[in-house]
Amino acid sequence: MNALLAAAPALPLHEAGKYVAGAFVVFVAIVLIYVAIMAVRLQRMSRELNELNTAVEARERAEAAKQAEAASR
Amino acid sequence: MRPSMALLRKDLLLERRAPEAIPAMLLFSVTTFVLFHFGLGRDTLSGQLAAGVLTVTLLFAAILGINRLFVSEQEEGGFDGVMLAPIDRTALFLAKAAALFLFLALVEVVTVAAFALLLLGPSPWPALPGLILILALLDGALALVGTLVSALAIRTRARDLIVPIVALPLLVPALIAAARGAAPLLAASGAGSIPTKWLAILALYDLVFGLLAYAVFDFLLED
Amino acid sequence: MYGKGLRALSLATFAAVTATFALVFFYAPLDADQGFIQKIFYVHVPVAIVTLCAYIVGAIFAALHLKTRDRRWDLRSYVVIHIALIFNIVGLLTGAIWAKASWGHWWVWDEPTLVSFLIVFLLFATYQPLRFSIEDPERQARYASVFAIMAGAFVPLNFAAVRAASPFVHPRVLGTANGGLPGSMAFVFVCALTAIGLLFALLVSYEIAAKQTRWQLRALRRRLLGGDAVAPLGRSAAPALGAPERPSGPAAGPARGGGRGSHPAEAAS
Amino acid sequence: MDATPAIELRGLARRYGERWALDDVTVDVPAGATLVVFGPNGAGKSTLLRVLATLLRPHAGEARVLGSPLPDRAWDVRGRVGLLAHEALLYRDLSARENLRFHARLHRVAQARVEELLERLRLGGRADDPVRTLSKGLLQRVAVCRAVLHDPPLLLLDEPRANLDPAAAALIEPLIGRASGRTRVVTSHDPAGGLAEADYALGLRDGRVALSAPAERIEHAAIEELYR
Repeated sequence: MNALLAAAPALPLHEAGKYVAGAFVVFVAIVLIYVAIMAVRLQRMSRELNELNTAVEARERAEAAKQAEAASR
Repeated sequence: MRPSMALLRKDLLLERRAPEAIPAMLLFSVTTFVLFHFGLGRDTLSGQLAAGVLTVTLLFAAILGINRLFVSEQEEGGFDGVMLAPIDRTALFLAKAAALFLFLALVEVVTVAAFALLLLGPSPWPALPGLILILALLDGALALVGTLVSALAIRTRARDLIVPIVALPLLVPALIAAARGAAPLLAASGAGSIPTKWLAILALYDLVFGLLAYAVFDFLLED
Repeated sequence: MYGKGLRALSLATFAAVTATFALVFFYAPLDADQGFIQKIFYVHVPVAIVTLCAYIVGAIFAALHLKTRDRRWDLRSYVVIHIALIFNIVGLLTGAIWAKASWGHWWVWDEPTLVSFLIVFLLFATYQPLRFSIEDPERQARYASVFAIMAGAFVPLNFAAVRAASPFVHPRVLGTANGGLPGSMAFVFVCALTAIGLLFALLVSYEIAAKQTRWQLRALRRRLLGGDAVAPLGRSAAPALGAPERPSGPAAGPARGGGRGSHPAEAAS
Repeated sequence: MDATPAIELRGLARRYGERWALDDVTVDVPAGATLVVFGPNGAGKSTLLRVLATLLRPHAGEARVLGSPLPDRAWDVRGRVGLLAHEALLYRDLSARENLRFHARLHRVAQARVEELLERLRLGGRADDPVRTLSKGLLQRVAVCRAVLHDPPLLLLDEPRANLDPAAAALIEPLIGRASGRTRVVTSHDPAGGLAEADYALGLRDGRVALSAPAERIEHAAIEELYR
């Protein structure tokens, strides 16, 4: 194995930097993609929550109106 | 043990009454040898190449058998008939694994002969005892893992897709050991001996996956 | 709430990852043989180690699921394997880059770790299709657990077989240079391993929290708007969490296990 | 009749995915009695039989069959129930005799019992043909043999007479009818015929109990109502 390494001597820094950067970019990029997917999911959930909120509010308003009507009689 | 024997006898009887798996595996293997002849552009093979062609062909042929293993149980009302009987569910595992092992062994008698006739360069006779040992261990791996994968796939929607994609990677270690172990046996310079490490890996594989599959098989049947 | 500890874990992960990056580039010494290239080692190897450990952890969770019949273990097993697959891809890509930088080829077959890493990936990549092809959520969970246990045992066995098949064993950086890893390198490596382990745990926690929130939302929707407002479960590879509420309510009979253990509200504790 | 009921169900429930196929089913069946289960297709009749046969685990509630709680002691129940399902549960490429011999081995029953049953159901002539060549009526007769092979104290019958002509129905009557003296759970779509053989009747709709009473207190109309 050392023989093989000797045959492929340490690359000069500017050459090596490309690969090292590549490896770290792959790592960071995948984490960021995951964050983006999370963001999309969060958006969907908050949209759904909004929908439920409106439904509850509508129901409460209807309830209040009904009570007001009953009280006025 | 007795229920396993009854189940095994039933499977053998079924294969005799309506032969499905064995003829298909046989035809598939011999056809694959012909394909390898043209694909590789070689008239005779020896050493690692011969061992690889033989074991990979057997592996693919085994996939056919694994696919069919539980079909007879599934066709008429699922496993219910067997499940209603007061027997251990693992008896079914043992019986199916034994049936698959026997099918594979039977197929290999013909397939190895065909291989020796069609493709193998060196004489097969000196290699035979070692080859039998390696193939028996490989069949053990194929039978144990194959039975579990077959039961896993039988009640999924895409049975015929699930079996190969799950079984093939799962069997890679067994194939590595069998192909590398058989290589010196088929060497052009005359049959060498099998490095013990390959036998050890095959035996370890059989043992570990045999015990594991035996332990988890129950969970595939309860509903 | 199940989000408890998530913030602390997030901060710890952020700190650890940042510190590790700083250490890798400004503190760790240049490797005697490989030079700057060796920096890849600080991301590739920890990712690989964490991935393999995660597969085994996934198998343990799957065994717990079968043992306790508690569907939350199936969820954990699923998420751990899911994130491990993503890490596996990172490991394969960084490994390929390292191979290219060191030996000039994107793939080398005489690197047993990398090869067995590929085989393990191929096996675990079938986990999702398997789940997807089973519609009944209970059976899906059980079958997936059986698969995960087999696959977990496969990881070390496969590694042994591939390693035995390699013509020579490639020395990990831990073994090169001056006959052992210099102390400063070992320190940075341990930091990197911790950071990536924390990152893995964080992603798993996020994913589980997200899944549970979605199911709670679904249950809430069912309660507020009735069963018709909830879209029927489509086919999915992801575990179905909450058992639906029974039309008759849970009062009927002393409920044994049914639906209880897997209720998302209880998954919080 | 025995004092302990052969079947005790308390709030039994079973779901498939998100759908509750059985929900809150409570019923007792004394030993030796016949329970007839009515209900439209998909009401949960077959699911109920499969739970009682230990083929499906209950998801909630309690179930005791022949004194053993399910699913914990399903083992004790297995081998003491006979299930006659929609499918014959026979291997198509084996003959009736081979199928029955196989099941006799699994149940540790003497092979003579197989011959006796083949004789009683007048299957002798076709006993060695593959069962895939048999007509539906003949197949059902073989399936009856399979269900009663081990002389189970509890019979679970899913529309047992669906494919039978009157002669064949009469032939199987001593084995699976009231005269057999076994506890029976029978599903039926036929209000008149079903009520005639029932001690108790259970009506299911969407997995829930819609009707549950001794047979003599039930009118046809109530059963026909189930199917509306």
